[in-house]
Amino acid sequence: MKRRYRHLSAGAVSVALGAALWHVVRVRPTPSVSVASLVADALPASGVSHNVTAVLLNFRSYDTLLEVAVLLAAAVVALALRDEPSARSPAHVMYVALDAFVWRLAPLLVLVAAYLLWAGSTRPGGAFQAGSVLAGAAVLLRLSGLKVTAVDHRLASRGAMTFGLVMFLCVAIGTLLAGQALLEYPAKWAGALILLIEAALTISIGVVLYSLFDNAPQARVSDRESERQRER
Amino acid sequence: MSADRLYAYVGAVLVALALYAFLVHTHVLRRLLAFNVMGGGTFLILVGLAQDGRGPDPVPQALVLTGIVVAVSATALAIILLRRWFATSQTTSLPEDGSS
Amino acid sequence: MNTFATGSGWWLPLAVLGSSLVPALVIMLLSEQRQRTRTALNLSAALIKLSLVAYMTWSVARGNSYELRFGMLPGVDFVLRADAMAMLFAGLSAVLWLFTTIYAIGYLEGSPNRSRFFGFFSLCVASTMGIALAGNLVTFLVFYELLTLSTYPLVVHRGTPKALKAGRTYLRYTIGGGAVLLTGVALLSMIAGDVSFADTGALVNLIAQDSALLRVAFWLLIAGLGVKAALVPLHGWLPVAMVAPAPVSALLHAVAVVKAGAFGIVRVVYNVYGVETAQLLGLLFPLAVLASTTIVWGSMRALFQTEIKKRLAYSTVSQVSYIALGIALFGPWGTIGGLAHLLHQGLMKITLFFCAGNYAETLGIHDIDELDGAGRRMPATSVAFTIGAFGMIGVPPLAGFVSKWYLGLGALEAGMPWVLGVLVLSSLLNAAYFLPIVHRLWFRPQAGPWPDERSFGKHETSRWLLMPAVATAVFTVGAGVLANLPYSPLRWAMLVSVRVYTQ
Amino acid sequence: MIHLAFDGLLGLVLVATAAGAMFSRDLFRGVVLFVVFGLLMALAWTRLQAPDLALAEAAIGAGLTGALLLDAIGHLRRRRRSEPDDSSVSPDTSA
Amino acid sequence: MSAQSLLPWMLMVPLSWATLMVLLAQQRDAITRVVNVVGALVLVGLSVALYAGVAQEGLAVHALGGWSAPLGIALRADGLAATLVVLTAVVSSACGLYAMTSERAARTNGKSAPRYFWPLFWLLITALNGIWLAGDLFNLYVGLELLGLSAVGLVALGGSEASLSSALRYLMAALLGSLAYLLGVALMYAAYGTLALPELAELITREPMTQLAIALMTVGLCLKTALFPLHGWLPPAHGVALTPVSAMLSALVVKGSFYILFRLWFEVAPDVVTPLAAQGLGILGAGAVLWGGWQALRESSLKMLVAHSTVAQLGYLFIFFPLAVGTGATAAALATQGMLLHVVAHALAKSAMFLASGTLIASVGRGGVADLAGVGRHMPMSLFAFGLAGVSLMGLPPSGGFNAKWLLLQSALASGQWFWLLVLLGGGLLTAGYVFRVFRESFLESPDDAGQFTKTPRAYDLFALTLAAMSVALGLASRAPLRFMTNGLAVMAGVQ
Repeated sequence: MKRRYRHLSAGAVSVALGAALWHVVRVRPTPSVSVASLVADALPASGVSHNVTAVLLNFRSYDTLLEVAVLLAAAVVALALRDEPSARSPAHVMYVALDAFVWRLAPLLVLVAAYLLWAGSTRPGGAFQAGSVLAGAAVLLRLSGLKVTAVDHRLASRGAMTFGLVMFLCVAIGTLLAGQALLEYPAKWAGALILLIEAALTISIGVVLYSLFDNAPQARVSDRESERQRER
Repeated sequence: MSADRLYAYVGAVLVALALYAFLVHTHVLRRLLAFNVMGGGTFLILVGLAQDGRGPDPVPQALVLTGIVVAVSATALAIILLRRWFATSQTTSLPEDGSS
Repeated sequence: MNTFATGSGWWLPLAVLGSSLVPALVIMLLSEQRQRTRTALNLSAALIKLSLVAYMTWSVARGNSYELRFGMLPGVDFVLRADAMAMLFAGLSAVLWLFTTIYAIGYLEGSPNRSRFFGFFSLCVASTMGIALAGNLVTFLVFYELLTLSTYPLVVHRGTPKALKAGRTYLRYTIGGGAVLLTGVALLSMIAGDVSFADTGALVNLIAQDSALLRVAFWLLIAGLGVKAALVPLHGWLPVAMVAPAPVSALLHAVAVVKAGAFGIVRVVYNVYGVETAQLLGLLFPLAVLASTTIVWGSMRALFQTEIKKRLAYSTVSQVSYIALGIALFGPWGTIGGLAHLLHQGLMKITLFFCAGNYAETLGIHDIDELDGAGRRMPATSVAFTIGAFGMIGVPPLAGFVSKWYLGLGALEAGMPWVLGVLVLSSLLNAAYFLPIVHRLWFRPQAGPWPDERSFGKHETSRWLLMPAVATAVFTVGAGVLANLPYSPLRWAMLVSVRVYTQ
Repeated sequence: MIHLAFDGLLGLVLVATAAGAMFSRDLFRGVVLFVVFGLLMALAWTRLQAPDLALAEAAIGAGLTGALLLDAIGHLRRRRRSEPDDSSVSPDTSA
Repeated sequence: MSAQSLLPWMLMVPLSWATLMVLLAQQRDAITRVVNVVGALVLVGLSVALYAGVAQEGLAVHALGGWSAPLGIALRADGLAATLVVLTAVVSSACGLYAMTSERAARTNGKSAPRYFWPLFWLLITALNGIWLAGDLFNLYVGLELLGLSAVGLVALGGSEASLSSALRYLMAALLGSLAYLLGVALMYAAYGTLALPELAELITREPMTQLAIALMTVGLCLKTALFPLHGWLPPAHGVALTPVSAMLSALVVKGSFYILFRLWFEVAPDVVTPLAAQGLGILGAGAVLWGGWQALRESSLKMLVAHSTVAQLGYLFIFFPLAVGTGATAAALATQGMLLHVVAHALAKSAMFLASGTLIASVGRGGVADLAGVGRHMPMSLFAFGLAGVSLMGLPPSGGFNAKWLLLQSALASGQWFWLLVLLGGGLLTAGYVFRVFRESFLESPDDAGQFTKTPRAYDLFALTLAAMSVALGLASRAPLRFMTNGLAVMAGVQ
């Protein structure tokens, strides 16, 4: 009875939302402001020639800074909830079939990542795409049973995770100390600084995204129980 | 009708469908699927409507890129919590909220 | 009017408040073992306060007034002001606090949680001072609620299930009353803005357009205040709260809680509405009826109590309403009677409670029928008790007689002769429930050993316990015999009553 | 016209895979469909002239999220002792 | 430094400290402690400087990257934002110091403290300051997500089964809420082509897409603010988290989404929202006040009781809407003042109450209200802090809570809406009921309880008492902070 009620009310809410959305998409007003044209006008001064990258790392770079912080928050929680080494089960053997394929694919993916990073300033691509490809390569290696370095509590791991943010912050605070607005790059250096940030972000995003996969708890139920008993 | 507008409609349908799924499922993974679909629909609406009749707009595209990264962070966080919780509780469905 | 306003002497009301607020905080932080420090703090604070209040009273009598004012929230000022009416209550509190402190130090010797007790005890007096000195309704409300909060830990002090249950009842009444009072104050503020207390009231200009709302606000205020003043049918908490330690009961009944309610009614009638405005709105007659009902009802119930403190409690219900009655009698005589009784009742009732506490602490006596022959064992205490009881009955020349005399005059002046009947009936009932106790004390032989006797050497009881009771008994006699001296309660009430009537 | 027809079809397939992903009885199949949905989204982004998003969606939306979900399912499946299958909802509407 | 140049530091400082704390996570206690204390001092100092700067110069705007809105993003600080920045610094510093003390106590007892608390702690502050100072709709979305994720992470750090399931529930609600908000952002961008709040405020008109956008954002934000009946996630999350985390969640985090809601309704879209919708929010708020209070009365665990109290107290914030939308200028101004004061007073009082409860529980060793018997004698200071905080929550004078309630009452009377008066009073009585329930248990004297209480660090009480005393002191001097907070708000335009 309760379930039916739940389904009915959920259905009603969803249908209402769908209808409302449908309606406003149909009668949408035309906005008077066009930020797109502002972007086009300011693009030459941004230090990059690809407009999406310009928005991400220059015009709205502050959004990106906070976004990196969001990623870091997730990574930190993952690290905090990571299994103790003793409780971790050995690497999977489930997807061994992928093995041969992966061995060839992984180096290729690293190359792709490098390309995407470099491409970002002039055409589609950039730190996020590059970083996620990097992470994807690591995940594939891991799934194929290979021992990829764990992203654990070591300083090296934490350093790699925060590398991008540290670089980003250095630039940000540097601009402030130079008397500029936050993340207001000097015109001459804009391109270089953006590339610097992106390169650092690529590594960190790759490491963080992989860590989110790698640090997902593996512990067996029985392990956890024995662990708890040990604690007592 | 432009392609942009069409994808906005698709986004609207996806959002509605995913909202229903989110509300009726209790299994956390299913809710995460619904969350990601809903995100996709929202992104389609954001880009589709903004570009409708005005050509490509880098601003919403950049926003969606941010949104995608945020979504994967949230999904990963949820999965980690779920797996840790599952290890002790043996369930994957959340206790009833009484709210949703 | 955002910053400190008004001329010199603004710090005096603040100092009076601080003289118990600061010790309250210090005492609470003191460790339980620092008994000497605590006692020294308590007594010196009480003495400092007494001298400050004495100075201010003297100065106010010469026509000065002190005011402290600052912006508390938009549209509302925090005002402390020492006017004649304020000093009436402040003086009473300062005097009785000194005695109660002495008494409490003796009473609680060796019992646990004394830091907490004396901390809240001081906070309670700070609230009382705040109530006395509040210069507008909102400030009054602030301290009125603070009083509720600071008395709760005192009521439940013993921590027994019975005490906690009494505390719960106490809270139900007072917090509920507080909410009603808040509504009334809020309503009045909406009608009239930030209402400062003025000698002849502040609302006379509003009678024409807002009379209905003014009436509603009045009864909300009276209902809120009536809880603490124990007006029937809002008196239920008072007898239950008897489980508290004796000094707390004394404080509750004579100075702090019931008096705060009564004083609030005084403020509302005289300084918010103005007694003439209240008369015009037809508010006084119902108030007189309410007060009379309470007087008779309380006395009737007292008659049937077998516990000493319970009987005293119902007696309080009855006696405090003399104050409300006096206020409701339009005309200076009634005012004088009511205000004088505010002071007289405090002196007499605190004497009675001190004595009741002495019987309980020294001999373990709680019930009336255990008192047989106690006069011989504890003569000084029993003399004090007898004075208090006779005062309550209204035997001349004691304090109670003076109040009743002026109340009677007021009743005639206000054209309500039936009130005389109430007074006579009440006095008869007073006699009926007090005389048997006095009889047992002096004229019945001791029946068996005392329930739980403690020895204090050659003294009948601890000096800390005896001295306050005797002192307040002396005051009770003095207030009656020397009623015409300057600064006597009666003269002060006369001083105030001159100011609250325009003609 | 051909473009619009393609877009329309892609839209339908998107909705269908999404529904399949969310409502299929079998969670594993749901996640596989979700990966398909992600790839189709990437296609949609190219149609919306957003190649950056296409790349990101393919790598993150479909790739990483898919991997995370699949791994989680594998984990939960293997660890669960008695499987009270969570076949909670509605008919299977996969494409 | 001018207020304008201070603005970005309010984010850079906590974000840098978050990064630093990730890097220092394995370091010895002493080092992290020193770094954290320095961070808290810097944060408080800068916040106060910002407050002073805004008080002197008025609205401060910082165009990030040197690009003015709508192309770029701006940080904006008016009196309200500056006040909240200070509030955040003060409350989180107290909670942080409390956490430090408890870490130290745990180490001395040979127990381990949760790792990675500090990065999340500083990220939470980053998110909060980001939200108070934001001038852009989408930026607010990222801020909300950062807030949600770090808050969920902090809840999960408890590590117990209960804290994990609560964190998951919290996360689900937070995700759904921010998606609804994001959908609204998408529609707003489609309708106006900009995301900058001041531009939107000028352009906005009442048409279907805007109305749907506002409605979606409102629902999403209400879910994140745990408005009844969407509050189910809050009590478990706030109730099971580590004590300082609970305090920050109840005091600050839920206010983040409410703050956005307020800005949206009264700064961006005052002509789009309707009195009917406001009445709806008010009724739900009333439901929260009564239901939350009732749940708190029946709750058997102390921290859960305090968490239910948060649900009830958040209800008061929503009673503000019907008093301020579609009523006269005076009523709206009074209601705004009351609501803002309540935000501040509740933040101080509730954090104090959580800290005090945590100390009591640490002393007793169990978390039930009934387990408190006899604690009154052993933990008088904690109980006193709890009581002071309770005074403000009950709305008894003198306290910030009373002043807030007074202003709301005046607004209800001025707008002739008597119904809300009853809710406000009833809520106060319920609050008194559950606060004194705790006292009743604590004052109970049992004969043989001397040995069962653990000694707790004295510093615990200091933090709780400080916060509680501030919430009370606010009651004596509300006028100046209120004038500062409301300065320049559109809803006050008719009065000042």
